[in-house]
Formats: sequence, structure tokens, C-alpha cells
Amino acid sequence: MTTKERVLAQNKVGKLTEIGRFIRDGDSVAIGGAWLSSHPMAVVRQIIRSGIRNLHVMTILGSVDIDMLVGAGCVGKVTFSFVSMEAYGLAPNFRRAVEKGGLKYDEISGLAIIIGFEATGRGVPFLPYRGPFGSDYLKQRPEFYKQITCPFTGEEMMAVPAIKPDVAIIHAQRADPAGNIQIEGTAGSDLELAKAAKRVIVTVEEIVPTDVIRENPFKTKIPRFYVDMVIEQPFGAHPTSLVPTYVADPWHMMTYMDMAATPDSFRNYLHQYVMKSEDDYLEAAGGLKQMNLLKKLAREVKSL
Amino acid sequence: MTTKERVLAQNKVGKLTEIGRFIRDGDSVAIGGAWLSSHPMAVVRQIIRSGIRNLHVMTILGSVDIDMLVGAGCVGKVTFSFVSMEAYGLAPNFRRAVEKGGLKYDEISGLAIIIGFEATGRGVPFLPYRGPFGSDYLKQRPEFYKQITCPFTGEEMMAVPAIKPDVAIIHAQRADPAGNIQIEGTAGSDLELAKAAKRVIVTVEEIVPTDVIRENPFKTKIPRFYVDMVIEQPFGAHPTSLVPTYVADPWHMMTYMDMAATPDSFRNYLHQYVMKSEDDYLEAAGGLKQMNLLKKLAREVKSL
Amino acid sequence: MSKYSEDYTPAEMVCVAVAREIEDGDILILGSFTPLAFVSYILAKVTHAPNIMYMAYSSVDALPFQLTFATYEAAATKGGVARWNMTECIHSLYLGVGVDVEPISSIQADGYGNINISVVGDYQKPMLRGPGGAGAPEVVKMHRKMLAYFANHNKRTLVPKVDFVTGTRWKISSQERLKAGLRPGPIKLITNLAVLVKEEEGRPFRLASVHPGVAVKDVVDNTGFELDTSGDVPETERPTKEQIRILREQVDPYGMVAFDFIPGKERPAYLKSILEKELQALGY
Amino acid sequence: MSKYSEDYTPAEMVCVAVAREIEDGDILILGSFTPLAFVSYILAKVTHAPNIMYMAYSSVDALPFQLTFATYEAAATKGGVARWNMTECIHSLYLGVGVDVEPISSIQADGYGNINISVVGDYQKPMLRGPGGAGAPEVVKMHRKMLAYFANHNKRTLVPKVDFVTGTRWKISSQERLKAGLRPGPIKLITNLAVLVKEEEGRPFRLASVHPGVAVKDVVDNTGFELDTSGDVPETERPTKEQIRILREQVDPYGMVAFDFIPGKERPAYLKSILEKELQALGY
Repeated sequence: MTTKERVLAQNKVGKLTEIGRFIRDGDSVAIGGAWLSSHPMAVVRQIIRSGIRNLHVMTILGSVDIDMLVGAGCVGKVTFSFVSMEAYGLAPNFRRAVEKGGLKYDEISGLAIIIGFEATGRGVPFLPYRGPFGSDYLKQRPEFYKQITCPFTGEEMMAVPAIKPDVAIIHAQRADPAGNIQIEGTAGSDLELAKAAKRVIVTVEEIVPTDVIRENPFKTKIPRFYVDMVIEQPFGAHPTSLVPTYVADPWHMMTYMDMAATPDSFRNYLHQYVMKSEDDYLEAAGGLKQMNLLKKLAREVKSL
Repeated sequence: MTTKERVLAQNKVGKLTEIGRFIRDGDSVAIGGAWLSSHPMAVVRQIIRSGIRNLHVMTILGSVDIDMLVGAGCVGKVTFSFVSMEAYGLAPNFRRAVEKGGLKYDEISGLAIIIGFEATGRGVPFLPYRGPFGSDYLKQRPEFYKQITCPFTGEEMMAVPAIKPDVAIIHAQRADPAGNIQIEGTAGSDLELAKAAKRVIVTVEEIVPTDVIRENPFKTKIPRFYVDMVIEQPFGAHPTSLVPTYVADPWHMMTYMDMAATPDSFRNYLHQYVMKSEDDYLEAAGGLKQMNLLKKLAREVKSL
Repeated sequence: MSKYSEDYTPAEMVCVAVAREIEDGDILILGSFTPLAFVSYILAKVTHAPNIMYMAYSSVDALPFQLTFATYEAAATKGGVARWNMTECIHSLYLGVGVDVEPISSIQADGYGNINISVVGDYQKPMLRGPGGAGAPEVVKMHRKMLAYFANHNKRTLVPKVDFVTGTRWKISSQERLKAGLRPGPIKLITNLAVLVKEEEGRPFRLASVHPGVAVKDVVDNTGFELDTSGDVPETERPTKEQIRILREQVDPYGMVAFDFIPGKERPAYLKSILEKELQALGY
Repeated sequence: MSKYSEDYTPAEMVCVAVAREIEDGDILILGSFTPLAFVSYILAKVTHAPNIMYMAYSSVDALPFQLTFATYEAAATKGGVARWNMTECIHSLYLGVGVDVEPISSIQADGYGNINISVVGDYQKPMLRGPGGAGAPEVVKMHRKMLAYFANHNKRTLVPKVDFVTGTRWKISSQERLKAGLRPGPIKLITNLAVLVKEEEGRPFRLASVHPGVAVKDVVDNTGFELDTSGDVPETERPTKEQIRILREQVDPYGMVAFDFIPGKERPAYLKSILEKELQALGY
């Protein structure tokens, strides 16, 4: 949608099965969240279910989101600064695809990729900063890192270009039908992705009337004029976390790591968990009992 | 203070009469707030009372703050994008001083001055943006606006340099003793001033325990590692506003405009309102009854 | 019966003309307190453009409000869906997604489309030191269309060449703007006499319409730069009865819209009378 | 009676050595989940450095917390005084006021002070594709001192030349760093055997201390680059009884600190046993 269409649309509520309106084969898709937090996993699974292919996925700090899309064969190229399953180890599908030599990728340093997204939202074609001087990124990606001289001090800075994904997908706590998005915990650089992308899909734990949003405007991180579609999808970040609402699911992460160990067993994972529907996924992942446990654990924290 | 000293200091509570620890003759002082909102007027008045002189004041959108300091003879130079009493007219002391030819000033376009402060906080010596091409600012301040070519697209952008004031003064709703600052209404670019300045003084309506800050972290706009001193000073923005706590005082603004009409009557204003103490000021401006009215008015708003 | 009103003030005429420039879905900013601009935004939002989004002070997408002199900022802040500071606002709105229109109140304008909010006379030792440009120097070139309004259309305000170019559209024609990566759209000056439009770099402002009761000659005689008055110059569309009713009953019951049209010396008394009425209405 | 403990694991030795690098008043970041780093921060905060400020995920100045595997992020977020997103964090902390130390867990380090978190082998078709640098490429040069830790000090981790320079201190000597506008401070590698320090561009890492029970020769034999072992090499200061008690009773009762020291294949079973203990402790 154009900005004007986004401002005009007061009801952007859609269904998970409708993401094809905004994500198409070959699109560049920036995926929100960071580490094992707040990834839009329901949309990731729906991309796989819908058979969307040849995506250029972009992540700042990716994990199971990237790994699953790569393993399911949806990805033509990855732009990333970090893809890791953290305590669970390296990302098995991602690693396999790279080590086999079949996956195209752009590895970009972490601050550079954030600043590249940020530039787009600020309406500038580049931004300068104290970049990764001395690193091998500059040799691998000379078209992305350009030295630039400060016209005032003469200091050598690094310029990075504006990054403009076709789509951003994000998961958050709460939205109203017009697409005002509230985030309470780990925000990553989701706001910058939303500003940078041409189309933005946000799944949320709950859709609430705008009056509820107005009660605490301080929590609203992405206003409606950046959003094309909102989808109510409780536990849409599972098995990653959405603190302070629920923690990441370590049991499911271990299952994932087991089943992603080989291409064959990963096909079983997709078959068993992903391919049917999101309701079936949550049921297979432990259903209400497990989801309630993850919510309870988010409150069971001990400050010292 | 160094950043480390700021992080170490758990009690930064000071008194208005102690601002001389951080503001000295000849300093550059960036003044928070914007339009007729949230200016740190208690500190402005204390600067006058303390006889601090030859300041280089910096404002994005200044009003009675700048006008009063200029009228009281505290200012050697003004850097500004806008100084106006808004509906009350032009700023009388400021205007007089410029038209007489005695006041040094740097007039900078509004986005440029914000971006200059922002650059300092981001640790870059300059930032590019789509600047005021075609305007006479470029002729008047060629040392501030430099054309720069995007190394990726070839587009001509404008670069502005990092601005580094000695001191920033800010007024806000609430702080804890360590200097975590909550702002609920009009925030201006107070956060960028705090990041840019070497020393930061914040007056607040109330100092509260840190637990109160933790209850709503979403309201905290300036964390403690940017702050050197916090001072509890209710109505510290008067006669400007601090919404949603109180509105600007139109009656006092009219008195000010009347008395600032000539240098002689402005001396009377200073004598009658400013020179004694902040308590005396608030009493002279109408005391508790008037302040309560301004609070009530902030709640008497009619949405349509 | 005509839907148009016969009973309106020059300020209401300008306010309605400005409001008509606002399209539904526009993004707007309430910043410096220019009562006429505020009233026109709110009028648009409660009539033909309910889905406009405005940022008012630090409040994103605030509710429309009744304009009162004592409470306008608190009212503008109320009911916002998010809080943004000014830095976020300039990058994300002005320079990012784009603000659509923003009627500027300036001291001078000229036939090139330049505006001056800085000084009259010599820059270093001016006859009149104005407030300065705030964001106007950068943002008037970014808007969907550039809008300035004048309560006093005369040769001191509409001049051959402004004394200081505080802001300018930079590129004017659609082709030039698109080439520079800017949204196309004209410059419009809305005054107490007429609506002037400039659409091409090399060509003069065109007299797009004259307000009811104003002759083309009145406009030409009071304009310090060349005007294209060729062809039939239509009458500016009058305010409707409904617009006037909503203005006076809901949006602006105290008459803030007239503020710019009142001579400087009479403004303090006018403000005082408004404040009295406000307090009275509140029962204080 | 000695204040030092005789009962500590290699992981606890490294954790305490890292914690000792943290000074009160430091600014730190909890980002990627590296349990040993998290434990050392919290240990420092509840012992000698109560006023450190850390940003944990999006939570500014969060409270110290007991490290559990199921809840670490929620715990790290709790009690923050402000919320910042990652963009704000990189500009204001990493590139702005400066983060002081941040122990990096990397695949390789070399004698130039380079680290590699990207690939082992050929870049285009690597033997091992690592996670990538996240912020390390930019931030290790900004820190007050650069810190990396290794659970396995050997010639595969401490190599003559890293396969890919993911991050580097860039300027090393104090003079060079000050000239480049950077804060002075050395590179330190803290391993399961020793502490290595590099303070000058042209000179090798110096063996600053060996852990109790480790010979200088053990370190040299297991290091793939030249080491300066001249002079008396002292023993690394052991953990105190108080530090070990606080670690085991308060900060890390489930033993997350050992995680990096456990062979990859045994880690899932270790995590499972921790989870079981956590749920049991909660009464689930």
C-alpha cells in the first residue's frame, strides 16, 4: 500500500492464510526479532505452508526463523549479520546449505545492516558511522562499505547504503485494527524494518480496540502508517520468546535441533509440525498446557 | 562528569542554587523544550539570579527562555532555528538585541540543528540529509552546510556537523535520584540535547524512588548515564507548559509581553519576578491558586 | 436553498480554503501554534477527511479537539496512539514517509515561490527580526504541495524578491521534482483575497481564484510580483453552511481562527477576551 | 584462613577472571546468550561493581537476576528503568557513550588481535559456517578494552592467522587509539589456561598470568602464535570463597556457567538436566 492507503485503511485485520497478498515468490523479506526473541514464526511457517519460494531473506540476528526457511527450501539468498541457535548450537539447515555451497549469502556486520535499514526510514541513501575498519567484511563486500571523509573534520568514516526490502514481517504483543503496534519487551530493530520495507505484515498476540492503545501510547512502537496487515496470532513467536508475555520454548528448540540434524529428519519435522496449520502446530508443540507453562515461566524470574 | 562517574553516582539530587557547579560564564548551553512547551525556566531564572554571563545559548525552537536570558544580559551568542512568542508575538528582547545589531547569532534551519545534536549522540562527526537546498542559510553559514555526494547513488545530500554544547538544561515530569528521566508530553529533542552535551542538568516536577520509574519504563526518555544533576522544582517550566501536567500560563505570558516591551519595564519584570528566588517567583506569578488552575486546565480538554 | 453560507469572515474563508487542500489520508503536523492552520486541520478531520493522521507536539495520531487558547497543546496531545519526540518526527515523517501539506504563516513570499520568515531588511542589522524558519527551510520542498497563507495580501507581504530565502520549493515542475526524487505538487498561496498557484519554474504564479467580492484587479494591484490572470478566473468556493456551523459550534467556538487577521496591537485584548470566555464556559 | 577457594571449576575460574575485568560504573550489554558472560556480569554487579549499567535485550539498566535457562531473557528484561530498541542501543551505547567491555566468544583468535566468528576454511565454501559477527566487527574496536574468552585454549582456536577477520581492535597501542579518537585499552584473551594481553601493534601477546596448576609451557605449546613469556609470569588470581558461594547459591545455581566448557555433543543432555532442576525448583 502507499502511505496514503495505509493511513486511510482503518481495518487491516487479515488472516495468516492471506499473506500471499503481500509476500510473493522472489521477494526480499526482512524478518523481525533478534536472537531467540520475537521472531514472526507463525508467518515463517505460513510461508512454508504456502510454498512461497526463492525469497531473499534479511535478518540482523536470526535463528530458527532463518534456519527453518532455508531448510524448507524457500530461500534463494540470505543477507545476515548473525544466524545462530545460541545455546543450542549452530543453525543446522543454514550451516548445511552454506557448507554445501548452494546458498547465496551476503554477510554484513551487525551495525551496518541496522544502519542500512535505518537509512531508508530516514529518507537518506546512505548513513556514515565508525564502521568495521580492518575487518574482512570490507574485502568481501566492497560495494556495501564505502569509505567517506567527514567534510568538517577530515575523519575517515564508513558509509553504508539504504536497504529496501520488499516486505517486513514482525511479531508483537498487541495491535489495533488500524495497525498501531505495541511492543513491550525485546524490540530488536523491528521499527527500522517496518520503516524500510515497502510492505509490512505484523502478527500480534491480540487485536484490541484503539482505545486500549491510547491508554498507554508509550508502548506503541510502530504507528499505523507503516503497516499493511495485522493478524491476530497468539504464540505467533513460538518457539522463540515474546517477553514479558512468554519465554522461548527450550523443549521445542531441542526437538527442532534433533530433527534438523539431517535433511531427512527435517522433512519429518516440517511434516509433523509445520505443514498442516498454525492451530495444528501449536497443538503438536504441546497445546494449551505447554503455552501456559511458557507464560508462567516468563513471570517466574528472580531478581537479585 | 565522565560517563563512568555518571553511572557510579546514585544520588545526583541537587539544588537550583547549585547550578554553578555545571554552568559557568562563557559556556555553550543548549536549552530544552520547544515552542512554549517544557522549557527549563527555573534554571533559566537561576542563571539570571546567579549572574552567569556571556553564554552561547542554543535552541531549536525557543521562546520566553531565550528572550529572558537575552533581556537579562546573560547571552553573548544565540544559535537558533526559531525564537518566537507564538500567539503573543515576536520575542521582544531577542528582536531588540538583533535589530540593534549587538547580539551575535547563528541562524540554522530547524532540521539541521536537531541533526547536529543527534550526530554527537551517535558518535559521528557529521550526518547527511536532504537539507535546505536553495535557501539563503547556505550562503550565511557555508561552514555549517556542506554538500556531500552519496557514494552509492551519486545523489547530492547536505552534511551538517556534530554540535557539542557544554551544558544541556531540561525540564521533565519525573526523575529518580540516579537521574533516570521520564517525559510524558511534549518531548522536543530533549534526548538529543542530553546526549550531545558534556554536562546535563534536569529539573523535574518530582523526584521519586527508582521503583516508581521501573513501574513504567516506557515513559523513561533519558537514562541516568546522560545526567549530572537532578533538581526537584515543581512548575519548573512555568510560564511554559508541561503537558499533560499543566498548561502554559497565558496570563503570565501577557504580563511578560507587556513588561518586556521596553528595556526599562523589562528591568522591572526581572526585579519583580525573577531576582529573588524561585519560591518568590511562583508566589508573584499567582501562587498555588494559579498553579492549580494551570493543572486543572490541562485536564479540561475536549476531544471531538 | 444553497449549501453555501453567506455569513463568514475573511479568516473563515481562508481557513476553509486551507482545509479543502487537505485530502483524507494525509499526514500532517501540528507544531508552531498557528491557530488558523490548527483550525483547518481539525475542520478537515471532523468533516471530509476523518482518516488524516497528525502528529501534534509529541503525540502521534491524536484525536481532533476543540481549539481553546488555554488548553490547545494539552488537547492536541490527548488521545495519541504513540509518543514520538521531534527527532523521530523529522526523520520518519518529514524526511521519511512525507508530510502532505502544512500551511506556513510567513512574513514575505515572492514570485519564485520563496518564503521569508527570518528578516526584513539587511540580514546582519535587520529592520525586523522574524522568528526564523524552524523546519520550513527543509520541509516545504518535501511536502506533497507547498502551502502558505497570508492574512494581509499586499505588496509588503507578496514582494518581488524576499529579503532572505528562509525556505523554497527548490524544484517546482512535476518533471523536475520527480527527477530529484520529490513528490510532485504545486505551490499555493492562500490569502485574504485569492488563491495563487505556481506549477512551473519559469512561469509566474497563476491567479487560480478570487474570493467572493474581490476583483482580479484588486489582487494584481496588491501583489508585488507578476501574476498570470489569463483566462476566466473563477470565484473561490465559499464555505458551506455546514462548515461554518461546525467551525463555530464545535471546532473553534472562541474564534481563534480570526487571530492572524487581527492587527498586532489588538491581539492582546482579543486573547484576553477569549480566555475570559473559556474560563466562563468551564465554570471557573 | 585464605579468602581464596580451592574448590572451583575451570569455567568458574574463567568466569571470575572475566568478572574481575569489569569495573564499577562500567556500561555493558547482554545480547547474544553467552552464559559465561552473563554470569560474570551478574557476579560483578552483586559483588564488587553494584553500579554497573547494563542493557539487557531492550531493557535499560535492568536488575541483576538469577540465571536460569528457561527464563534468562524475561529475567534480564525485568526491572529495567527504560526500554530501548537495538537501533537506539547501537548508536547511543556502542557508538555514543561507549560500552566498556564485552567478552566475546569466538571460534578463532590470532596474534594480531583478530577474531573470527564467521567461517573456518574457505569463505565461499567453508568447512564450518559460524554464526557471523553480529555487532562484534564494529564494537570490539570501540570498547574500553577488548575481551575474548575461550573454553578450549589450543592451536585450533588460537591460530597464526584467522581464516576470516570478523572483528579486530584496529588500533591497539594507547597512542594510536587516542589519535583515532578511541578509548585506550588492551586486548585480553581469557582462556581455560591463562590470560593473554596485547598492548602494542608490533609486539606479540604477553602471557599475563597462568591459571593455578597450569605451566607456562602448557600455554605456549597450545598457542598457535608467538607469546611473550619473558619475566615472571604470575598465577591468575583464584576465585574467592565468597565469589564461588555467590555464584553457586545466588547467581547461577543450575551451573549455566559450565555450558561453554561442555563438549558440543553433551550439551543437549546438560541443558535438559538444567531444565528439569529449574522446573523442580519452581514446583512444576
